[in-house]
Amino acid sequence: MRDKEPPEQPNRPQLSLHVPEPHFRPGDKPDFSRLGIPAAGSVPRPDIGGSAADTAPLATTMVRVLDEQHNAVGPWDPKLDPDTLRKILRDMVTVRAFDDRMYRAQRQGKTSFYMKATGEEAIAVAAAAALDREDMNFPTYRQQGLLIARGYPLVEMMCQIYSNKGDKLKGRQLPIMYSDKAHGFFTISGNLGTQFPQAVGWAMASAIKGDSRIAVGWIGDGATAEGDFHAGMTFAAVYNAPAVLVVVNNQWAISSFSGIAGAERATFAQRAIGYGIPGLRVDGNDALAVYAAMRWAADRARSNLGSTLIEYFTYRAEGHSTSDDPTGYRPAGEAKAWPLGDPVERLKAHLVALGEWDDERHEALVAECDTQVRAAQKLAEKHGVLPEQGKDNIESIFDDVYAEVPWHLAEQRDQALAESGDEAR
Amino acid sequence: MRDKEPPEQPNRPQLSLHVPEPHFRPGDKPDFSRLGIPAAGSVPRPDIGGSAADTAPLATTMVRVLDEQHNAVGPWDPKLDPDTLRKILRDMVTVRAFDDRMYRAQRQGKTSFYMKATGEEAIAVAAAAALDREDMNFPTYRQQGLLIARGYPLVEMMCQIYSNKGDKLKGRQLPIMYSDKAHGFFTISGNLGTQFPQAVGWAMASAIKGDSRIAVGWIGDGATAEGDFHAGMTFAAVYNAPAVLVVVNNQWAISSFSGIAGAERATFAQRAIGYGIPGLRVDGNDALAVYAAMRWAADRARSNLGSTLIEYFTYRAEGHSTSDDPTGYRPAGEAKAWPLGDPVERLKAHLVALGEWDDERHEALVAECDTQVRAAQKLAEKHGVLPEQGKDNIESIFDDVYAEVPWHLAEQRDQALAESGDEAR
Amino acid sequence: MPAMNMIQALNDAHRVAMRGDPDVVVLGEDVGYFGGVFRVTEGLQKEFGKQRSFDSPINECGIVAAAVGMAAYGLKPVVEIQFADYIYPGYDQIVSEVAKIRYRTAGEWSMPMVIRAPYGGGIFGGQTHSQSPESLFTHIAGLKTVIPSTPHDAKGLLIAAIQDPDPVIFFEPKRIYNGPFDGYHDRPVKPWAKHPASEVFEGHYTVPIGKAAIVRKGAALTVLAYGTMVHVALAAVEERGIDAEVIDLRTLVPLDIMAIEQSVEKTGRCLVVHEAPKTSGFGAELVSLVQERCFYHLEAPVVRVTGWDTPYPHAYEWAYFPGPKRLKKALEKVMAD
Amino acid sequence: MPAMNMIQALNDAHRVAMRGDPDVVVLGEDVGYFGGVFRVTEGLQKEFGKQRSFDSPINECGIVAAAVGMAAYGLKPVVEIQFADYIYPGYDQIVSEVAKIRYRTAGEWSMPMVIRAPYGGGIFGGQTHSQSPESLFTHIAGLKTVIPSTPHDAKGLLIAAIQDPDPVIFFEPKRIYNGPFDGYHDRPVKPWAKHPASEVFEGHYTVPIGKAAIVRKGAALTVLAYGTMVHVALAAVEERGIDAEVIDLRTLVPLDIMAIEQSVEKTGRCLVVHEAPKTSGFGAELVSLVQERCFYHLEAPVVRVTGWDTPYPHAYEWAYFPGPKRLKKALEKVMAD
Ligand SMILES: Cc1ncc(C[n+]2csc(CCOP(=O)(O)OP(=O)(O)O)c2C)c(N)n1
Ligand SMILES: Cc1ncc(C[n+]2csc(CCOP(=O)(O)OP(=O)(O)O)c2C)c(N)n1
Ligand SMILES: [Mg+2]
Ligand SMILES: [Mg+2]
Repeated sequence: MRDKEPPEQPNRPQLSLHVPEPHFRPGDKPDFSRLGIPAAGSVPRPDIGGSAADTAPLATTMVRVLDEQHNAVGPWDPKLDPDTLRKILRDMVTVRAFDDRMYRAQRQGKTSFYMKATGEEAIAVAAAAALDREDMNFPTYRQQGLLIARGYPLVEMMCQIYSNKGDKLKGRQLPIMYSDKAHGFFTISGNLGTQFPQAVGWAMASAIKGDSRIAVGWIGDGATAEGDFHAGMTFAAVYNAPAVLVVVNNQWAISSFSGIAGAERATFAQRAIGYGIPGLRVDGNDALAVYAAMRWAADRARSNLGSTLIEYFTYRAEGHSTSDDPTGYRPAGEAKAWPLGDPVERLKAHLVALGEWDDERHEALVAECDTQVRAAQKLAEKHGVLPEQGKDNIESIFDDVYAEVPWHLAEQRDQALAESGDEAR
Repeated sequence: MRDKEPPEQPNRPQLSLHVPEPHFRPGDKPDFSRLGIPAAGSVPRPDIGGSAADTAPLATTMVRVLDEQHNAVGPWDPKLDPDTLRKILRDMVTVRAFDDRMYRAQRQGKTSFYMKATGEEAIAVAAAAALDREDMNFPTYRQQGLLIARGYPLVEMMCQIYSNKGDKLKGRQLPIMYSDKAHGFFTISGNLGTQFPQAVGWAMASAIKGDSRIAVGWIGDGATAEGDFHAGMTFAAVYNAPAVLVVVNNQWAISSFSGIAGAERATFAQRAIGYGIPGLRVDGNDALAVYAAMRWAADRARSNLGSTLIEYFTYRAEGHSTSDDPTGYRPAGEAKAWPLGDPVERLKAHLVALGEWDDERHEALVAECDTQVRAAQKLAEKHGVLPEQGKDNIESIFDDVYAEVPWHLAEQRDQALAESGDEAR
Repeated sequence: MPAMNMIQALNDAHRVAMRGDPDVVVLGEDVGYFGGVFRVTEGLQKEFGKQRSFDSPINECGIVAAAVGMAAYGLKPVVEIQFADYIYPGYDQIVSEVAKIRYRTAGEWSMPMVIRAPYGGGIFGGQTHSQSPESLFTHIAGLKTVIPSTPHDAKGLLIAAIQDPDPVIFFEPKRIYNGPFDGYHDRPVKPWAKHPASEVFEGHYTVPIGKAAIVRKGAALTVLAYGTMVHVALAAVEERGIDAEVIDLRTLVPLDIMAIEQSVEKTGRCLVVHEAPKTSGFGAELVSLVQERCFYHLEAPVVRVTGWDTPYPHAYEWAYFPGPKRLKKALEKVMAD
Repeated sequence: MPAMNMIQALNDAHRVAMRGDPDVVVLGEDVGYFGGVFRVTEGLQKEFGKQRSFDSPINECGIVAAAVGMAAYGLKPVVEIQFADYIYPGYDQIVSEVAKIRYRTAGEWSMPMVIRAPYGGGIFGGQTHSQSPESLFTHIAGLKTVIPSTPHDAKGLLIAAIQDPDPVIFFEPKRIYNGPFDGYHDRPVKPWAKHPASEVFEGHYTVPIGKAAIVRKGAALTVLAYGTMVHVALAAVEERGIDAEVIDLRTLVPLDIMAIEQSVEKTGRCLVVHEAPKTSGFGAELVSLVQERCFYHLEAPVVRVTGWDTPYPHAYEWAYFPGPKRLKKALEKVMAD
């Protein structure tokens, strides 16, 4: 036990615990002017052959390409052709339409859970555009954009969300915990952070085999606090692994803001410098900046120059999940006040500024994506929705625990079948 | 399964895995000229009120006070009076004599295990001198110098090493896993790294209570790879905890060198900057530099300015433990070649240069410490050595699992007593 | 006496403990301003301030390690692990440190702390919001493991756990946070208000750690259960009209062996029930103790009713959960043998 | 046929597996240039190069996570955890990832890997070099748990584990690395050379996972053991001159239930032996299975002989370790009842 009275030390100041507090709570008027966002194009683009130290300045500022007039400016401009830009725009709009429909589906009781990526669509979508099709992602639950950008069927995603007959995961996983090897998308874990060092392990394997494919490890700002983050960074640094490590900093975990993950004292990109790994801090709502940074890091990794950590700075515009109501811990209007804007609107405005897009075409695109999502939903629901599931194929519960069903699971399977009153095999 | 043949990508370079390798292996001639050690006194001493960024330059160089002529120079000179210097010297000599005797005791079969701190004596000893007596340490197994500097009885330490009747830990812990609350020394864990975030928790508690005591968390270079290191750094950064976090970089884990912990790409002090915590890299064989850095960090913490990470750069001159023979993985002569010298010799030479010491007095001191250690050993061995232990007080095995002995342990205790054929209670 | 659900009762237990002892502090993910994802710590920061109830980084290792340091200092930390499924990153700190520090220091340091975590299934939480990992803690000497099944016990046991000189793993059956559950998922949820055990004394009281509760007296067989399964078992017993004695263990370690022995010696038959997978679940320890200590009273083998030896399959929740059907079959078996 | 100790046999198993399959890679603390603190991986880096056998940072979470990524890529990682006592920082990756990935992806991804760790006491290693944590893994669906007791089995089981499509936790009884141990710590150590099971076939062979070995035929009672305790049990049985049937389980999950049932149905009596603490140890599962499946054949309660429910006390190693005295007392009890 502590001697209840701390020792008398007259000339010692009393210590006190600092507990980080977000700038605004419900009722406050959000004001992001403190952010000091650098002008687009103002940040240099170092050579990929350089050292971590070369990127130190980039870890505290922000790589931005789209300026206030919606033009792409500066050394980070990836100079993408209009078709590529339109493809990115379409994928972002699809993600938003998909999120919207599936959120409603959950509210309608068709499934148990859903998580949107609203306001963060540029990150997964533009990153996917910058990667090779064969590169492997170790995502979190907010990178549905990777699957959509790589053309994974929406119906497949929805069947997983409904845990229905069409779900290739056999109804075993929580909604949105997708997995698809063919689309370079590793199975999402419910346990935060685990995928981050796994990505480094995959990259190490690729290097061991003399392959040319790289791995991308994704993690949220809150989850960077987990030990897995340190494991991933340490292994990446030690073995110079061909990986891109991405922190999606949407400034919120569930109810706790990024200050509770250490963001009051340093950016997440700065963590990288401490490991001797280059770190880039990037405007995550600027699709061109997202693309350019991922391309820079991917080229480094593929050239056997090692890992890069990218912090995509964005804002989680909606609740953490369908189980969360953010008005309980932050101002309702905060999303509106967010200065880096809406990634869809910003890319749209850029295409318009290029003379490659206009409002009618955009409305048509939005309508088209919405129709496409609704059509997929109809198809998916043909396979059923969650409340009806779990009644047949009971025996499937016991498959895939091991490659073969051992005796004790076989016995339990028979018991379960007897219970379900369906002896039929 | 992976498509056994990686996809054909003609214009892609083949990746390969980098596995760090120490500069010298058995048979090589060690040469440390690459180190580029800065001159003593050449490194600035920032104000403790400054930011982590202010210390960034200090994280890649080395704070050194004792110059080639054995004078204390530069802004980090703590200007200690001769008596304090002689006390530090005496404690270092005592640690060395103690290690020497206990190492032999293990070799003589009097105990199961021992770990020396040869070449690292300045670190724990001078750090202890810079701390308040009430500050709490969360040490590793190589900080016996903390106990000796704070006057913990050598006999107590030896009784623990012998797990004998005099061992206050009742023979339950591996040798050298000391614990003593009264001397501000938290129980050493066999599991690496665990104590590091615990120190931060203790510091948080001190802050919560408006106390003025600070905590010091110790960890080795190899163990910085553990997730606990990240937990400690993250909590320290988030809550601005009044803690000093120390990495003792003796360049070796067991057989693996610090490159396997990431030291090829960044110093351990640099890790701190990535968290927004000041980081100092310090010549760990320079007792004055060790003292000055700890004093600077302790003053910061006590002034509620938060945590500091100190990397004490040193060299593990002997084997990892009595179970290890380093000639299996590094050149036999490497310790001799180590350019930062012997911390005892360096402090001795400084005192001599000050005209406060000479060879006769030093020889007398060495003899005196040796006599003191031998006398303590005699006393300790009166309580027995390990091979004779574990035969009586069998019932004590079942104490302290819980505050009170529950029924199932009481039953097992009776069983154990019956077994040992000693029903006597 | 106010009627409370389990969340309110646990919240009240925190307040009583924190009012009574300035050394009690609460930390965990989202427990501060927001009051926890299940709202168990709601309002604590408002009443006791940010220095005594605050959010932690998402690092279960760090949460437990911080608690170790705080307990070493002399505080009594109460930490929340958001779901039992997320306790594993803190497992080393719990097993190697929290559980062993009193022992390895011969009592020089102790680790009074409570590690709370909602556990168990029945909420469509899928593989990582449904687990019952209690036997991974009952195997660890130095830990006490407590699992309440009613608001009254939840408050009394949590206060007892906070006052306990040793570390307590406190698993909360989240399926019954808001109301008891008889295992019929398709029936409307009953609120706690209708249940006698929702009557929670005001202020300070404790339910002793290490004492089971006989929630139904009977002579035909003994049912050993805890958490949500207490209510499922009671319902099944009533339905089958068997004169079973149902024991709510409430504490798994140290176990109330007397209550178990007395009952089984009377009934000669025993059923052991839990949600966790069967192999090496806590039921295995219960079966072993009963057959070791009551062998000559047993008229039939002790039977285990448990979850399957698979991860928790989202859509198949009700084929996985040990519900009325599984229980009734088992009751018949034990009685028939 | 060369006589090998267990370390040599395990080293040989690595070589055979690595020669036969270029996708087998080895990583862990000190396993590369130095060849491991117990020298099990000695010379692998020399023969197979640094890309296939290398040191890892001291981070068990990272070691397992890297193995997960490598297995996802298509490699077959064999990782060494330096002591079983240090596996806990990797526990989340093992329980939440390694064990569940095949299941949660319906077989799209699998996790062929071996996680090796020396375990058990008898070497004066104190609290953190003596633990037997097997039951913390047998409870986890998706993992196989294997424990050899001889050089011959160690090589055959390790090759089988490396070839297995599923993750295998492979615990090595370090007390018998260099020679069998009858439990008499004060007698000189016998080398393996004198033991028939030190005869190890050259080249490739496997010992099937999931099959136990009857190491002593008998009719009076059945002794279930694994690892070091197989040898301690055999010695005690011989000393007591009891006609016991001694079964070396070799694999804990999936268990060879047939071998156990057949033996107990024959003998009607059963003794379960392990070094791990009693409460919720794997012995509890064994006792439960035996009484569930052989109840009407049992003439006496199944008895457990185990370590105590305390941490492993350094100086009291031989009062903690379940040695000859504890075994003989238990043998007498089972036969007397
Ligand atoms: C190991 C673990 N601890 C806690 C949780 C509960 N949890 C799920 S999401 C979440 C917040 C994560 O925030 P962040 O990493 O920023 O990702 P975001 O949701 O913002 O994309 C928490 C605490 C978990 N899933 N796993
Ligand atoms: C969690 C854990 N993993 C592995 C070990 C085994 N081990 C003991 S000491 C050691 C090396 C530690 O090196 P370092 O941290 O540099 O400390 P040093 O011995 O050099 O002081 C290792 C790997 C351990 N004790 N705990
Ligand atoms: Mg976030
Ligand atoms: Mg070291």
